[in-house]
Amino acid sequence: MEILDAIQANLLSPAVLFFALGLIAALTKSDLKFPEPLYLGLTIYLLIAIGFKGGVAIAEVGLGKVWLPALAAMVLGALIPLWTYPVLRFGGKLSAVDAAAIAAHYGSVSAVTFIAATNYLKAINQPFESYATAFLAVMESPAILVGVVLGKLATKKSGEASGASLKQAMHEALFGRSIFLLVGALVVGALCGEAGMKKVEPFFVTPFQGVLALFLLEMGIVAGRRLGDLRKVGPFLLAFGIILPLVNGALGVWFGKLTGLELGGATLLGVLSASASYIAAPAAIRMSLPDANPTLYLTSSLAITFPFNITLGIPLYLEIARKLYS
Amino acid sequence: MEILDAIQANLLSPAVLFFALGLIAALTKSDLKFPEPLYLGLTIYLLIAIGFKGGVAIAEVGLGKVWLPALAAMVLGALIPLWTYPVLRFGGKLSAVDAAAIAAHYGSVSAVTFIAATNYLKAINQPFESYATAFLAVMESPAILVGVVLGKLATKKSGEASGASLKQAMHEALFGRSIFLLVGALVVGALCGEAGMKKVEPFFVTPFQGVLALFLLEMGIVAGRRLGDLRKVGPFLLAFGIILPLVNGALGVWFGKLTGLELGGATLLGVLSASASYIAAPAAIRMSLPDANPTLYLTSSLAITFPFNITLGIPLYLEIARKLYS
Amino acid sequence: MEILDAIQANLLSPAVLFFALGLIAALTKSDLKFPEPLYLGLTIYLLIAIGFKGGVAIAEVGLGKVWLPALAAMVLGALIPLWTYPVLRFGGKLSAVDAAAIAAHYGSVSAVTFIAATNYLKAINQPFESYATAFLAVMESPAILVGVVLGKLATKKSGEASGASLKQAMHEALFGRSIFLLVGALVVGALCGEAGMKKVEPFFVTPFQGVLALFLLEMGIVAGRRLGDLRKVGPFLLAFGIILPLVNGALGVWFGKLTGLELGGATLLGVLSASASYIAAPAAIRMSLPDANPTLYLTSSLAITFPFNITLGIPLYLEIARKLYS
Amino acid sequence: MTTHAMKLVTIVCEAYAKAVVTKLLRDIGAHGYTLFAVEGDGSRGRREADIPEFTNIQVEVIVPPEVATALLTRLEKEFFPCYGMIAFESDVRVLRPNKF
Amino acid sequence: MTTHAMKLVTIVCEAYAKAVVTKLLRDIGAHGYTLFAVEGDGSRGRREADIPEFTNIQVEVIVPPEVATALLTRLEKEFFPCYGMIAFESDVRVLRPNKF
Amino acid sequence: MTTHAMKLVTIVCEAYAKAVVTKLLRDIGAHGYTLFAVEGDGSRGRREADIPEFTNIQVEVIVPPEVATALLTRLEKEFFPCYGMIAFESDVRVLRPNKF
Ligand SMILES: Nc1ncnc2c1ncn2[C@@H]1O[C@H](COP(=O)(O)O)[C@@H](O)[C@H]1O
Ligand SMILES: Nc1ncnc2c1ncn2[C@@H]1O[C@H](COP(=O)(O)O)[C@@H](O)[C@H]1O
Ligand SMILES: Nc1ncnc2c1ncn2[C@@H]1O[C@H](COP(=O)(O)O)[C@@H](O)[C@H]1O
Ligand code: NA
Ligand code: NA
Ligand code: NA
Repeated sequence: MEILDAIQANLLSPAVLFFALGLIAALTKSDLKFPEPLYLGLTIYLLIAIGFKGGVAIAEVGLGKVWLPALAAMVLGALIPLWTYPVLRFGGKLSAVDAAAIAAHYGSVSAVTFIAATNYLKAINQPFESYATAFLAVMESPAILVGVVLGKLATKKSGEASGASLKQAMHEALFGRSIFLLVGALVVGALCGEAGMKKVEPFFVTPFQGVLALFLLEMGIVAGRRLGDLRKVGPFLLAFGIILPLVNGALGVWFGKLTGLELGGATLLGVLSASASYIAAPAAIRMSLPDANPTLYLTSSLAITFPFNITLGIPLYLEIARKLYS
Repeated sequence: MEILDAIQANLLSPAVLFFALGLIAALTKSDLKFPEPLYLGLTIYLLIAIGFKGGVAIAEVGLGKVWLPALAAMVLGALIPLWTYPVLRFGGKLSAVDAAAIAAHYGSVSAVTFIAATNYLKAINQPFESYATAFLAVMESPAILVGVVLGKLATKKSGEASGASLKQAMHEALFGRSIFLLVGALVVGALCGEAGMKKVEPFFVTPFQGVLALFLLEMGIVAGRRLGDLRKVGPFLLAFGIILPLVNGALGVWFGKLTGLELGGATLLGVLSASASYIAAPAAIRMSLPDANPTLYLTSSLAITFPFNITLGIPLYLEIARKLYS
Repeated sequence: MEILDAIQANLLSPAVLFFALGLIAALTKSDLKFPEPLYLGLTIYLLIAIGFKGGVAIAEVGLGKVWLPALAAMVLGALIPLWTYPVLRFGGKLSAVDAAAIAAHYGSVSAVTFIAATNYLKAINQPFESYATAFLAVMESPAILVGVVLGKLATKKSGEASGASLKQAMHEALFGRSIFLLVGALVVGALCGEAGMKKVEPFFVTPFQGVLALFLLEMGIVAGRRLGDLRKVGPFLLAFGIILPLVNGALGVWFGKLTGLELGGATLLGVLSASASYIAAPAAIRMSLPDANPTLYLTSSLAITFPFNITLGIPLYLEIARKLYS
Repeated sequence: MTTHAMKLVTIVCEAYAKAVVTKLLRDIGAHGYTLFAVEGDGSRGRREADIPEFTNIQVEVIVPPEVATALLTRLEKEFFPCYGMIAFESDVRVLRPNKF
Repeated sequence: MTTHAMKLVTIVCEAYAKAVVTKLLRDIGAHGYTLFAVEGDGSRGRREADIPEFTNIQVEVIVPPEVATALLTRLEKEFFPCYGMIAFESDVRVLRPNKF
Repeated sequence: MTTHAMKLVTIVCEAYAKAVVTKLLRDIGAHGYTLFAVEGDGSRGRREADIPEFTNIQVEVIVPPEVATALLTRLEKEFFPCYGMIAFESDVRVLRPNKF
């Protein structure tokens, strides 16, 4: 009962409804789309806002409380591809390079999903550790590197056609726009502390939820354009894109509890584990494993897992956490 | 006396002054212009904000109170071209296709004029029905369709050169960016209600007036660039662009009263009737009636009627409403 | 002691830290950059916000209090190139046209430095005359014109290759985007007064500090890209880019005191004198003195003086003012 | 590597014509096109790039010579009278002729 | 449909040169031009497209052959020494020769 | 004024390929390039220009004929199989041959 109420509350939030509106825009072939600089501007804003807030939180509690769960997050991110790969390779009969590519996406994370989850927790007055943004920051890259290594081992081609080297992928994964902004804002926030927060709060905190709603409209459009590819990816990936997040989400919650997080923080670690990257991972994978089929990894992460998490997943991971913590 | 004070108050509001600044920028050939994505971003923001607020208002009062005046708005929009056309055709000696095109513009509406009017009412503490946004949403398309039919009947050409079919024009009018955003945000707002509003208020409501002022600066630039074409359209269209809005404005107020609106809502219906479209209508007309001369319809709606309404029209329509309601 | 604390407080403010983050982004060759329309949008916002606020302040105190220090600012701007030129020409052994170009930049002003200074004063609760924005507005152009005249006299070439005429440079300096926005918003603010301010405050004032922090991130990137050119400009310009601002800053503070400004306003006049233009001046100089080497004037104003002022300069000029006023 | 002769047809037109022009390209058998917003000046005055509806777009399409001729013929007859636009063709060499 | 030979002159230059280049086009008799912002790399280093003043623009202009020659001559003499820019001409075929 | 024959190679490709393509240009000896974001339609479906990572870019590079041939050869062999892209060359005339 309760869980249905929670899901309904989430579905009727402005953020999720605007996401749905974006899906509809794409499906009805409305000419609505955000111009690239607006999309980029919103991304920059959201990443800095969430990073800065996380940094301020770290300054408050001290690194001592953060390092263990952050390490757990990194390890979890690096491990997820290791069981995801065989599931795809042998369960889904995908080629080695496609399995490695998809595994990288599901080990990595979606910042927007994380942000939507913090929003949801706030809306239902569920407290959470603000410094959880640190987990987001450290969890983006490891899986990408593991996935690239898996894919390179599997293909062993040489020459330009085999794509950029592992080193280049590492640079992309570590210095790409999103991770740079997130980590940078985190450090800035940690250096500023509360005094700095007070100055920028009316811009980075107060209007945040509204900006997120606006942004999810565009994400709905982008995800909606990929819905047509659902036929191409087949029923296996469709099921995979929903079941794997549930498994990983539960695992993430459990890791969170093990490493001493509260209910809210564990939920967020669950959300991160469950989420799949659709910006950083594709960019690195496209460069490093150009033979992998983008339709497969983009459709599953962007058109299946992302909408699932935004709508149903987030309340479910919280419910799992509640069960585990009760 | 009172009306002069009201006009002065409007002229000295930031929104109108920034509009004037934009006109000056265009006239002095300053290189100031907003980049396209900024213009688009502001449009998206304004339409969503006004739509969302309207939707929340509908959720509060219920559809029962909205449907009758909304129907009246639609009917009014569809009818306006029917008397505007002969005025232009026989009074102004315009060609049939030009008369039809201009008629479509004046039956349709300008969202920015509407938004400026709500802003004005708020500034002078004149209460109004927030759900009036619904009238804006339903009033954009009917006149465009009527105008296209009038124009098609008048020209009866065939082949690609005759422009897109009525069906395409209908699609453009019903699924174009602005109407999609407006109706979409209205529905989202109606589904969210007050609970949703509380979340996004600091972004969509609090800074709204400032954003509008910024946007009107760009609209001043755009309108100002067209001022040079005033010579081309001649004195008839110049008079038409001011007198017709006054007539339609009064009619709109009266329709509002008939259908049970309060003073504020009736004023807004007057503003809508008086306003002329310069985004949605040109896009549809350019496609469907490519033989119509854009200089005529763009100059009259954008360089005559729009500035007139923003500066003098809005306080005048309120004054008319006051007379009618006293 | 105190001055070190002040500098530290400034260095740990979000604005300066985000600037440093931008420098790091450029140095680590991260692919982070703001899309042009976002940069433009932020510029427009900041200039309008600061101009509008200044205008409202003028409306309050009346022009009577403003004209004398504003005149002093203009005169100071026009004079600075006259002693900067020989320093560069004979001290630095630069060519005449390069010396004239750089002199123009240092006589003109950097709006962002000014804005950062107002922010700093606000953060440490140091009151200042809000109408100081007027000094910013009048101080941008005079030095550019003087510099162009110096350069033209020095080169005396003819034909297109000698660049645009003084008249064109004047037009550029007087009607360029930034000055138009600043003066325009100042006038709008003066006409609106407090009543207008109340309407747009939540957009133009409340989130201002956060927007500035965001903007300085991009400015850090832009300045950082020029750091590589430091080698090219040599040790003389490096020293010049730090010492000249200190001299001009002290002079500006003193002029401020002479013309009756309070401590805060005199500090701001010092900041303006110390700052070097990197947008308006390069645009005008590139057109009028195309033979001048952009690497020299852009690197010194953007990669030396701007970062110096943002980090150390502003607290120093305040300290100078404190000494002078005690 | 062998290259094959094709025609590049470039169209610069008011943004309002986007839908009809891209439809024409599909109808006439082009397999793809490339498109971006541009500023312009011409007989119908300056067109600034600040309002998407009032701007210009540049459309580039690579087609076999006979398709280029058909495209230009239809543009001249059906589009030039109504829309602010220019169109021109030039010779290019591509690698995979059957892609175009 | 008959097409006519014209020259397309393409100029890629720093944005600072926009005003002087478009003025030159008018002076030399071009009836229009098309223009857009671009990123670039060249002998003067990378030019990112994030600050309008520090970016590159690409200007395209269709002119009769003799105007193209005059244009390139003036560009070479008066502009190349001062501005970061490249310019090149290519052959195109247009439909309405007197438009250009 | 004397102009010299060069090749303009134009590449339209998915934005993901930006880093590898510009690296290729440097490796093959191009002295510069020009680049901008474009929308496109082709065999791999529409590519809207709203997310930088999902968009297309158009890269233009002027090189001597032999470099153009080398470039197209490598593009065909190493890039066409992996990336959504088209590439074509055309003849242009430049002023300063040793610049390219
Ligand atoms: N000679 C030309 N060279 C390059 N572009 C042109 C030329 N003439 C016109 N254009 C472009 O075509 C658009 C429409 O031209 P028009 O219909 O003459 O206004 C203009 O806005 C320019 O972008
Ligand atoms: N070989 C080339 N091919 C294409 N564009 C170039 C080339 N060389 C230079 N450019 C463009 O011209 C601009 C100015 O060149 P430069 O003066 O060499 O820095 C560069 O930023 C590029 O956009
Ligand atoms: N015939 C064509 N003419 C112009 N551009 C094309 C053409 N075909 C493809 N393109 C461009 O090349 C990109 C990649 O093509 P594709 O791999 O076929 O999807 C498309 O998104 C278009 O921008
Ligand atoms: Na994950
Ligand atoms: Na109307
Ligand atoms: Na100065």
